[in-house]
Amino acid sequence: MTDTIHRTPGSHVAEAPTKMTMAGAINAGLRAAMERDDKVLLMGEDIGQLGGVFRVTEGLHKDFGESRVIDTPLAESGIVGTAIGLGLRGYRSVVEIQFDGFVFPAFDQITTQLAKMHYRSQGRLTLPVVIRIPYAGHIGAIEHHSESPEALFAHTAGLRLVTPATPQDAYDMIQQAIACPDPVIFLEPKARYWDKGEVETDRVVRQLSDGESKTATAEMSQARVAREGSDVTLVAYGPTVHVALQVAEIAAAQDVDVEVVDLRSLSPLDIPTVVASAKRTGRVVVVHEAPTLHGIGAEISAAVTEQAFFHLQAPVLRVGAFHAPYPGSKIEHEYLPSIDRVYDAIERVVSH
Amino acid sequence: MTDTIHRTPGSHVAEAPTKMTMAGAINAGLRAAMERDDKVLLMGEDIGQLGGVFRVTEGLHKDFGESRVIDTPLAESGIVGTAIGLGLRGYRSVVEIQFDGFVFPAFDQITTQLAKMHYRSQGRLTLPVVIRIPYAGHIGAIEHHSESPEALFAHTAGLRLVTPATPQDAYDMIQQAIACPDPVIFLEPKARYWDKGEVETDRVVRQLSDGESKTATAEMSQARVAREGSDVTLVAYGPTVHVALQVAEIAAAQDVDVEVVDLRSLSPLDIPTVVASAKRTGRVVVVHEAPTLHGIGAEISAAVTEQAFFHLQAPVLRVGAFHAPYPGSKIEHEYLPSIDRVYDAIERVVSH
Amino acid sequence: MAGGPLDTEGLVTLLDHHGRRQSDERFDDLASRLAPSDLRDMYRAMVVTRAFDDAAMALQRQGELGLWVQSLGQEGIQAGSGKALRASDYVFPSYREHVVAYQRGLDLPQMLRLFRGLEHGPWDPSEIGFHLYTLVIGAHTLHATGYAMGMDRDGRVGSGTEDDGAVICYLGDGATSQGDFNEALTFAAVTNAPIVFLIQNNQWAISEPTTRQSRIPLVHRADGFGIPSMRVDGNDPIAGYAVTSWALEHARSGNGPVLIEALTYRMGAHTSSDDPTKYRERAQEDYWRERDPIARLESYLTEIGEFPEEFVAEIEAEGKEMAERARTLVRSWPAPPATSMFDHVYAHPHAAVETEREWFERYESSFTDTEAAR
Amino acid sequence: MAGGPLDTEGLVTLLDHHGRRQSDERFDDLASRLAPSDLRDMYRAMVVTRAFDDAAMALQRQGELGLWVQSLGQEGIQAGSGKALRASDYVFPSYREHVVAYQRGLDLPQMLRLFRGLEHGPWDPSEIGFHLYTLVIGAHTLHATGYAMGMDRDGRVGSGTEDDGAVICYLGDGATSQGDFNEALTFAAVTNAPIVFLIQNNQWAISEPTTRQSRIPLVHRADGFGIPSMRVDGNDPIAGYAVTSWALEHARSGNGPVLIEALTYRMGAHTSSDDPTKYRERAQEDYWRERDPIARLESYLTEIGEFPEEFVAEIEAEGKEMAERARTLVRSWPAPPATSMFDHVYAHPHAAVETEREWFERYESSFTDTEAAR
Ligand SMILES: Cc1ncc(C[n+]2csc(CCOP(=O)(O)OP(=O)(O)O)c2C)c(N)n1
Ligand SMILES: Cc1ncc(C[n+]2csc(CCOP(=O)(O)OP(=O)(O)O)c2C)c(N)n1
Ligand SMILES: [Mg+2]
Ligand SMILES: [Mg+2]
Repeated sequence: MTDTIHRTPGSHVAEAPTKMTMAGAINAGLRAAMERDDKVLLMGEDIGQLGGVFRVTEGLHKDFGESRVIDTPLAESGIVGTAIGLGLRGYRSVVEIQFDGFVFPAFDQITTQLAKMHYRSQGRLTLPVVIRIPYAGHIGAIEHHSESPEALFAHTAGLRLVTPATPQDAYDMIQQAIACPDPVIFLEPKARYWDKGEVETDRVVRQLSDGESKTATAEMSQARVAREGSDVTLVAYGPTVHVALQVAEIAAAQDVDVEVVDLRSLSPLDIPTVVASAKRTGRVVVVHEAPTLHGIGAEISAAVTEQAFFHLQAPVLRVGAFHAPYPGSKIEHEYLPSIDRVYDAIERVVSH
Repeated sequence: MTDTIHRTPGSHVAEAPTKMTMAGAINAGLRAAMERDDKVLLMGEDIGQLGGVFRVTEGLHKDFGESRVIDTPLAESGIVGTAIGLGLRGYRSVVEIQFDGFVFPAFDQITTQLAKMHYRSQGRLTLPVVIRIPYAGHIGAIEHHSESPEALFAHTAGLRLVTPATPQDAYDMIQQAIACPDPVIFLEPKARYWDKGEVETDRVVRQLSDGESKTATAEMSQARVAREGSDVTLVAYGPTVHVALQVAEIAAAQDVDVEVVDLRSLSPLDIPTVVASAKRTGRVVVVHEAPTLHGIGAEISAAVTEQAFFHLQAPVLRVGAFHAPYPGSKIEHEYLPSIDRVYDAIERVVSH
Repeated sequence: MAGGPLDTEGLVTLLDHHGRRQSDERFDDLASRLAPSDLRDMYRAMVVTRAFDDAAMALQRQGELGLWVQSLGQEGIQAGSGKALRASDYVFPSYREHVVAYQRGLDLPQMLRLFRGLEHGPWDPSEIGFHLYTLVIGAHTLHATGYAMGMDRDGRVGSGTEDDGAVICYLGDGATSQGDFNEALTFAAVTNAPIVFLIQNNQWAISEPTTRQSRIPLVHRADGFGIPSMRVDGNDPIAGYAVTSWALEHARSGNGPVLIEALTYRMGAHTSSDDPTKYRERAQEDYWRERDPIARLESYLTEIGEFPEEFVAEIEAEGKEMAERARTLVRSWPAPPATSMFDHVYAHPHAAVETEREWFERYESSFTDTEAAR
Repeated sequence: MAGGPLDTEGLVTLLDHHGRRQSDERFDDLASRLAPSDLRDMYRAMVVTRAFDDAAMALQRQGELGLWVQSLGQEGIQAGSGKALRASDYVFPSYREHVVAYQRGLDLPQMLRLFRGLEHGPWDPSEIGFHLYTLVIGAHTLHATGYAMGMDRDGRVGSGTEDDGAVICYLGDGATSQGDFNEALTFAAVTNAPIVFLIQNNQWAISEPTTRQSRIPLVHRADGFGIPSMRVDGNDPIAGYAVTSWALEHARSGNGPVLIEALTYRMGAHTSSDDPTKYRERAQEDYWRERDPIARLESYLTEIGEFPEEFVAEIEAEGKEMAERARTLVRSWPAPPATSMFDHVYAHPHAAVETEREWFERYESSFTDTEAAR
């Protein structure tokens, strides 16, 4: 029935930081989680022998077998729905949605079922399901392959929503998400899959082997100041952290000192960190790839304004995609927030 | 093949305003639209002989026959998906989703297909599909029957989103929505279905018989100042307009003069009307039944703050439901924005 | 309609509608497992549940419940299939399977907490092997399938012992149109999951007759997925027991999914909000009232001399007690505290919920303070 | 796997894989409607499209296209079914039906505008009766069904004239698992819509073999919905023509939906991004390369003496010209202006779009102004 491979938990843990791509870090994180807990299953389309269309699950099928790395039928509602059922039976499914644009057939299962089960059962049932979604643009793809649907999940109570911007966070957060008893939407900025960075693997493995999942959840829910600065707070997450850091460099050359906050978690939002920064700088710009209108930036703007009104020198400005469907990839760089557009907002907020 | 009943357009038009319930006004609007254009079809579950679970389509099956008032299979994705196909063939389907909580199985068809078809075809194809959804709470219903999903649709480019608060608007706007070449999500505040009001039927019938659908769309997209006031702008829509007007009366007794703006349209938002009011009053409160977090109020707050920053005496405050699934109906009045909670926000914004 | 979804072709019937025992070679053996006490168990479940059902309906009419959904008329297949279940099996109901809930050990009046709007899930599913009701039509069929995949994975099938189990998933005729149900059939088929899908075709999905969902009997849906199936007279508890036993045995033995269509009739309204006179004929209702599953089993029990007066008195008393307790309990339940709305949104703390809860508590206490200050 | 989804049971074959004509009473008459010129038309469509397909693949490799999706290996069923269509029919393709696109009159190189990322819909569907490609698997099956319901409503079936039409909807084996497709079958069945669903079972959904989607041949899916069906050798253009003609005729006459499963093989990768060596055996590819539909029809045409040199030269030239034009055109297309992203979001003006467009135009011109000022 089961062909679980038992290894000593942590057998893959390296002592010193190693260089990994973000895709590699997620892969390593999945592996560590599967070794730690044989209730962890991977489910999705083409995640088995192929290793997923982005190769994020590469090698896991070989090492853990087809009963733990499951190539499912081509039906997203079915994947999430059966993951819920497996969750009720004590399994922890990590679902891969092949591309952002294909999560919508599963929207009902996620919104009306997955998000609410813990609540409606008075806490008797928990659904530790993780839904991994490669998201956002800049890979030159055709339609439906570059969506940023985060706001649609952030509005729904019962879901957690996180998105790493570095290999280190990817490695840590995928494990923390899997250990979390709540359903987590795990958004992976696909254009950054191949970025390399140092990854220290010890700490989170120790945390989770020690069963500190509550601490892990709290940690996963915190924003990170990716660059300190005193003139403007630039709030970003996932794919735009990279852009924000570049803009900060350009601004520095113009003597504008930009603090970059990487939200990491979109549900919950770490508002205290953003507000603290806003109170220091008095100026806030939010940047995301999703359309500006009703995007995460609207909530950040509203919350920061409520809590730091008299500290603000200028209104919170937002830079995002426009209120239009994703255009042909030949013009996606104009549709998405470019370095120029973010810098323009920095200039506007400073000169306000 | 067709059992269309041909009547003189406008045969149902009364000269003087008549009293109608909101449900009755929508019914009359549907009837007028069906008489005007025999491409208009109604589709949904139980809308035929039963007249819909809220009886909004009562009598239409009898008068227009089962080929124009179609009881569909129990499958929301199928209903919207086939309405799209009928739209491509030149029909104008008005879909009824039985309750707000059951729109999610159709979410993929709405978000990835209906919203994008005009764009992806370079404007060659239009999809004049109207999706009617009885929404929001206060009817003491069980789970999934009291949702307020508007923010999920407002974020999606390609959709229009409107919601009447009075029988007059219900009558006018349902017809304007049907005449509009774009897909329209038509949200009906179900707790207000039985509220009566005067309805003047002549004007919009004339407008649409004259083929002024562009004017009609523009008109449908405008907010309405439901009550003038000078101290605070209270922004509401659909089910909360009623609450807002009551709060305004209470505030008046305390010498606080509240202007109530009924948005009517959520996509597009009539930001100029809200900003103009905000500039006059300097204080804004937004109230909706959907959870506050990432709700429509966040966008209103962000946009108003951007455009009227130096006019604001206080941050824009938001009053909505909490970040929790809809609770048991015995406590829904605590979950939803009550008169007390809205009044509390008015007090806070005034004393800021 | 010949060949249509309500055609009676292939229906397994072991008790005809006069309560006379019919023979069916394929199922006689299974049916014979039912001792008289088992038959009375089924009868008791039907009668007590109906008494409860009547009481709940009355409570709704008195404004004590927001809504009530009757099982009226469908007790036959529910009692039969419920009787076929073991403790090791797991049930995914839709929202009408009150008889099965009773058989699984749910204290039925507790269920009214849901319909009174106090909470969404008034029982512990794992305690009684009976999942919460699901109101989004079809959604639970996938949960049931996933759960069955998990049972398989846990080695809970094919051992030949009492520990073997299977999932039974109830759904309506209308639900068969949902994409989710069809995806469930695909997942169940390719994973060979130990699950029995039981369609209660009560001929109506609110106001829509089954002909709006299908043009052939729903039992055939299984053929397209390579899933074995059977069609049973849904007002015959004995046939319901036998066919479900066969199906569960198939699933528990590791042979994979089975689909059952039970042809029955919704004798009442869809729910307390519905008015069937708008869309169906009195004559049809009368026809089916004559085929009441309770009456049918009663005739049979009488005929075989297993319907003693004490038994009748006993279950009548139980029904009365249940109804009475329902009335008393419902009126005794206080509304939950408003702050309970913040409980169990997440299992681990979540800043948005914590912040709003704190705000709300301060806000609430400001009233108390104000009142106290007066 | 005997009885599994790739079993060859019931396949209609009229040309065996050596190109020899087989007889099948049910379809011989229909096949005989194909004059030699029709056979050559099908051959031309396959060969020219393959030349285009090769050129597009090369362009993708050179970085000129973001992605390319080959029809390689599936030309047989595409050419056969496409040949069976009338002008009055309407096609809902998935995203691989390039041969049918060619037959409907699309100038294939235009299609590359989509794959180069210039736009999403480079042709006018109503002009050629060929809807846009749909990338969300299964979604278009409902659009096709709705469109067919509309044709029926317009009185476009059952008149017995050339004006009668039907919809044909193509989908893959993987797509059969989606809820949407199964809902489409329900809607088509209960509305008796004039539609032919044609499953191209190319044995793979990216890396997943058909056994991950079904345990029996996909043709049986129709049985569960009361829809007539047929299974055809997908590498046999003549059988593809005959079976599709039968199905379309059925639908056009007002007899309702039909489902066809064509068993074929995806000879190439899933798309230019895919690497099939990760998940399938070379031997399987070789086996199917021997069954290439183009070679098959070529043998037959040669055998019946209908494969003259001029014809070969002519289509070779057409293929070359098409490929050449594709290369030239692709490189000649400028990126669309950035402001085009605001066009056609809505048919009527929408304030959010107008405001953002104006902002963007001001923002863009601020750069020009800055540059001009230098
Ligand atoms: C997704 C969804 N759509 C619509 C509804 C509204 N609704 C509730 S019950 C029902 C009819 C169900 O019919 P059937 O499946 O035959 O079950 P029955 O009620 O007859 O037992 C409908 C349309 C719903 N609950 N969920
Ligand atoms: C809803 C959805 N999920 C996933 C995908 C990603 N995807 C694209 S093609 C494909 C496989 C399709 O297989 P099949 O239906 O057999 O068609 P084929 O490509 O073989 O012609 C997948 C999974 C998608 N496009 N849409
Ligand atoms: Mg029913
Ligand atoms: Mg395929």
